[in-house]
Amino acid sequence: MLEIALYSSIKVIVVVVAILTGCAYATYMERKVVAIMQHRIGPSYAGPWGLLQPLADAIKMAFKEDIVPDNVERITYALAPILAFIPSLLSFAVVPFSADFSLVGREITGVISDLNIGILWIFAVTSLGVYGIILAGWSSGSKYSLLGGIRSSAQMISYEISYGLSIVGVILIANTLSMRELVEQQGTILDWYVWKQPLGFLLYLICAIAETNRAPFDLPEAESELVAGYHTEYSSFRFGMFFVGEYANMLAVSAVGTTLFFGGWQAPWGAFPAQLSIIWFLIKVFLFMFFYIWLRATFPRFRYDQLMDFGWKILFPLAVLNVLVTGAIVLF
Amino acid sequence: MADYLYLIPLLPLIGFLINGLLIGRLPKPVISLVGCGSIGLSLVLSLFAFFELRSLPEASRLIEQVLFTWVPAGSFHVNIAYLLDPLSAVMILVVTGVGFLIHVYSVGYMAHDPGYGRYFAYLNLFTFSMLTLVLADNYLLMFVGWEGVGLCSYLLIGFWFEKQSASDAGKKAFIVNRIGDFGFLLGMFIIFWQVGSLDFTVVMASAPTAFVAGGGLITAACLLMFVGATGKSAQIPLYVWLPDAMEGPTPVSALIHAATMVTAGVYMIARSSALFIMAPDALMVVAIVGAATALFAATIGLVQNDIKRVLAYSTVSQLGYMFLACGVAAFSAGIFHLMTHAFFKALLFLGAGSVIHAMSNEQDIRKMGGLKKHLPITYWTFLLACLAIAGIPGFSGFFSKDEILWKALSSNHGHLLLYVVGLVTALLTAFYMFRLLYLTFHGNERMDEHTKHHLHESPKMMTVPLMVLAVLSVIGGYVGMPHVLGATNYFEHWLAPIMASETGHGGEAATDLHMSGAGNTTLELGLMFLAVALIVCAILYARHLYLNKPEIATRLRERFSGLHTVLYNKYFVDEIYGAVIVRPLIYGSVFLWKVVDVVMIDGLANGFARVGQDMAELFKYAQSGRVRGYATVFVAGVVVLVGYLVMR
Amino acid sequence: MTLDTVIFFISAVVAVFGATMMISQRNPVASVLYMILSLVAQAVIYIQLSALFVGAMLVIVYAGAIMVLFLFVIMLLNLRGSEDLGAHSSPISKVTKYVVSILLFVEFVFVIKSVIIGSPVAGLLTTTPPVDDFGSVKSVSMLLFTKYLYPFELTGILLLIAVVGAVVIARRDKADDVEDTHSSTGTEPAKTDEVVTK
Amino acid sequence: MTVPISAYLTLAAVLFGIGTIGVLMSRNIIILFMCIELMLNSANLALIAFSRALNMMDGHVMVFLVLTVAAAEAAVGLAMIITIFRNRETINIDRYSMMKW
Repeated sequence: MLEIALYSSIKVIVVVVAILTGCAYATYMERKVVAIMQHRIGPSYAGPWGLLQPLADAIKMAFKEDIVPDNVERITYALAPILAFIPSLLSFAVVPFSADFSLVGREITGVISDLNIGILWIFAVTSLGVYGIILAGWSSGSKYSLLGGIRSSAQMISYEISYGLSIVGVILIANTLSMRELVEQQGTILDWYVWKQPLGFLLYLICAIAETNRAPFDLPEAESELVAGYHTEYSSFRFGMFFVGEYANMLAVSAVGTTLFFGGWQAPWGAFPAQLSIIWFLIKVFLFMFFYIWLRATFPRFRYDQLMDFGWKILFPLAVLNVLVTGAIVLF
Repeated sequence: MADYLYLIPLLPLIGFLINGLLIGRLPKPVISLVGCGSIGLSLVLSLFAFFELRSLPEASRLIEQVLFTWVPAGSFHVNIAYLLDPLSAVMILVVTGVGFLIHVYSVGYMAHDPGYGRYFAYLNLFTFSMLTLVLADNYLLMFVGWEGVGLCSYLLIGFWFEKQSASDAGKKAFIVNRIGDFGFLLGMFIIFWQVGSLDFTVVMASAPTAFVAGGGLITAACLLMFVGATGKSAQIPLYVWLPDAMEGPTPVSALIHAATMVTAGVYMIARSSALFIMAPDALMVVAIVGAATALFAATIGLVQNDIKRVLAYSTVSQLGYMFLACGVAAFSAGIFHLMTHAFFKALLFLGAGSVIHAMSNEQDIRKMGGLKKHLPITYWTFLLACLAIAGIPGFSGFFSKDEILWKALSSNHGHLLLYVVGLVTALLTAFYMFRLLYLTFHGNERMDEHTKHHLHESPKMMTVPLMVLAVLSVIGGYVGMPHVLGATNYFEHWLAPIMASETGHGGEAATDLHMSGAGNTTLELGLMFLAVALIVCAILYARHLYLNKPEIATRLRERFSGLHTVLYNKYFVDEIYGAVIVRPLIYGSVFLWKVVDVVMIDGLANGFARVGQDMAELFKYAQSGRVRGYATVFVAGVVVLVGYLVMR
Repeated sequence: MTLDTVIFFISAVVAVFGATMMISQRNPVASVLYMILSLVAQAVIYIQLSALFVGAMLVIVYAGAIMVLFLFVIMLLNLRGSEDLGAHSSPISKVTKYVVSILLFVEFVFVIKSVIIGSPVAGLLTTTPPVDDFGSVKSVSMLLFTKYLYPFELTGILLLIAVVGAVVIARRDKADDVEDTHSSTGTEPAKTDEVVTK
Repeated sequence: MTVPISAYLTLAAVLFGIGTIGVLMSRNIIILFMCIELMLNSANLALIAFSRALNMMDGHVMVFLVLTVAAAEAAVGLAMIITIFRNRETINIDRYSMMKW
């Protein structure tokens, strides 16, 4: 009992540290990739090729003065960044990173907790993620923030439905809610569910971007309209938590997308040493992240009514259609 | 066999539905076609039915067609069923035949009336009701038709409802008829109570066993039904509506108040002859009332100046004749007179209508005169009708009237007094009819220049029916020539199977005389000649008074001014009714209204409402509109409920 | 104290704490947050009772959707708990309300004490292990689509009606809009005056 | 399992009581609404507990249906609140007394 708790704790710590590092370097990656796409150089002073830039940012944020405006709801204001950050970490609890492998004589499972309702867990947790943004926007006592918060809540409610429906197709085919089983079912590149659920994948991708408030769906923080949206009034470490939370969210949806549609840690051809299978997971997540950044560098932002129309009038019917067709195929 | 029977009443109903539902949307030719066509088809079918019935052996001349069960309530079982027997065959022929002619006449007469479609709709509905009445095979269905004609007469009398007098007359007709209907209903109840059925065949067959002949019950039933008949057929004391009913369009008067509807009472009594024959007292009442009405109305008719009013009282008088016939158990004579009267009275009314039409709606005969040369067709047909109604030999009225007079004297129920009254009435009839004729068509032209200028013979549409009716008026009587003249009384023979006679056996009515032998024949012939001679004298006297020496008439009027006033004002009957019945009724109603209704009933109702209002005022504070207050009460309720379940 | 007891105790306390705080807050946003806290605690209890699927649904539907909707409305109406709701209730009605509520609670406890404890049900929870597949998506769904198909379809219809109803209720009529703009343009000067005088 | 069912039921009763008090005492219609949701949830908790005790899944289905109804109720209720707020500029339920006489 104690042993299990111990190993689980170690695993959790390792995963959390890895995610935090990943987030940090995701920011670096974003800056670099966008810079290159825009024919700039990007961060290059701190360390070789600017590799220490994230560390420098972290130090800067940690030591800046924490400004709390007068008319904020203090408790909520303080709570919001944490609420924005934690759910994304929690969703990693059921994401399988690698195949089960043995290390120094111990069997190690490649997932923190293999819930048999893993996907539901992810949804439950990510649905809570919206509170961070909403509360931040609300408690700041600033109209820009409030607008960002309202936008965020409406956007979340609108896209959450399509988001949920988009993966129902996969679940119908896979006949399981366990993330681990899902990965195991996608042995080779031919088994990846992206081929069986192309529409589902497309919907998932779009909704995931919307759920994480990334461009072109970044209306809650639209700089040109709302200054910085829900985190206008945040600074210093609290702002940092939003910042990290956003990237953690990106990583989470990328990891989930990888697991659902691209076979997770499975190598494209199948057979691969279990200890190294995590590499494939990382590669796939990296590609997802790259795609995210690429989109940001490419697309302009939606207008708000376009966003709502798109979500309700295109994505939602398509998602329902996808579920219906898939269900019919599975049934007959 | 004759399964088209139901079509005879149905066709006018269809016509009514078409004209009635599409009021104001059909062009006039279509309305005329539908209105006349439906009756015309009915007439054709009636003729078919008549001949089919005639082809049957005498004993089985009865066609019954049950359409469906109308009232199946326990032992009370009423069908919608039509019955064709010799009596109803005669009636449908009269109704559809005369009705058709009047419809055609109306096309011309009403041509410029704005209510053309409504008029024909009512007319068709009326014909439907009348046909239902005469074809019904039970009292209840007959009553439906009975009420139907009452309704239609109300609608048609008040056709020009924008005229106060017309709508008043309509109401009067309706209300007076109601009184009679009430009697009819009660009579019907007694019959059902005793016999257990309302079917004519059943009632007639079982009447001798169900009732004690001459007993109080049958007398009561017959008298009550006779009350109904007096209402519908305008006998004393319920005749008052008929003269007023002349407010309707003239063809309506002809159709309803001369030819068909008013005969319903006679028909009903003839139909119930088996019952009446068992109630001699009731028969006597019928005869007396009939004779009295005949004389009474004739006297009023002597002095009236309105052309239609004269005819109206003449109708009342002639109806009295028919009842007289029924009252002396000469039912077929009554029906015979009904038929001939339908012909010549319709002709008279239509002729009057033609005159009124020509005179630009002038009805006062004092302002007419000399119309003979302007309206030749109308004049000649009118003259034929007058001869017929006066009872000049060779014309239809002679045969029927003579038969009634003879029966009044010779029948078991007859009496010398009845005969004398009948004879006097006949004289009076001849007198006032020719007074009317002379004043209208002969002598000086007393109308104003404007009217004179517009005088014109009526269009073909109107004169053709007149001529047809004139022919019928002349020859209609030959179907019922008396034996004494050496002919066969086809009519009596035809009706004999269903007319009850004294002995209770059909077919012997013709020889049902308590006097027999050659002396009897001599007497009959003698009386006939006496009547004719007197009638001719009356006519000549009328000619003398109103054509040759009008001043004598004026002098007579002045000498007997008191009598004249009484007669001219119709014996003040309307006023007496007003004082004796209507006024107390109004006072009583006002009492009920002001005291019982307003103070007591309304007070009670308002009191309840007041109590409710006060209570509401008290409890409205519970309806605070505060959701939390409601919720508290709700939760308290839950507490009590759970508490009850726990403590139980 | 077993682990179960500890988990239950903590969750129960958190749930009751959240609920209590929820009703005692003036600021509706804080209320919503405490409500979510209470809900999450309840979800933990669900999962402790092997109701995994329903527990997840509780979080997704309530915390993820309904409460977001509440927050959305609060933000849309911009309610900061600053509106003076006043103290209109009389002390009597206040006391009545407390008494009624507490009576209800007492009755419930009484029912639990007198009916549940001592009945065969009381021991079942602690003695019988959950059957296989208890609370899984599959087993719940099997019931949902077989035995409870008609209620399920009915709730579907209910949802549809609710959606339509909500749209109809909350929609502003176009005619109203026109009227609004008219009236607002009409009254705007007065409003600014008011502001100025304030 | 060592926790008896009565504990779960008591917890449900407590939550229900709190919800009742909230409904009766709260003047803020939004909080009032949430209290109703809380009461629904306490019933759900009891259902789940009985389900587990009796090893029958029917309670779970009931909870599922209750969730649906709650969602519908919230949607319509909030729409009404928005509409009323537009007209009355208040969320004080005591001022929503236009249904009275």
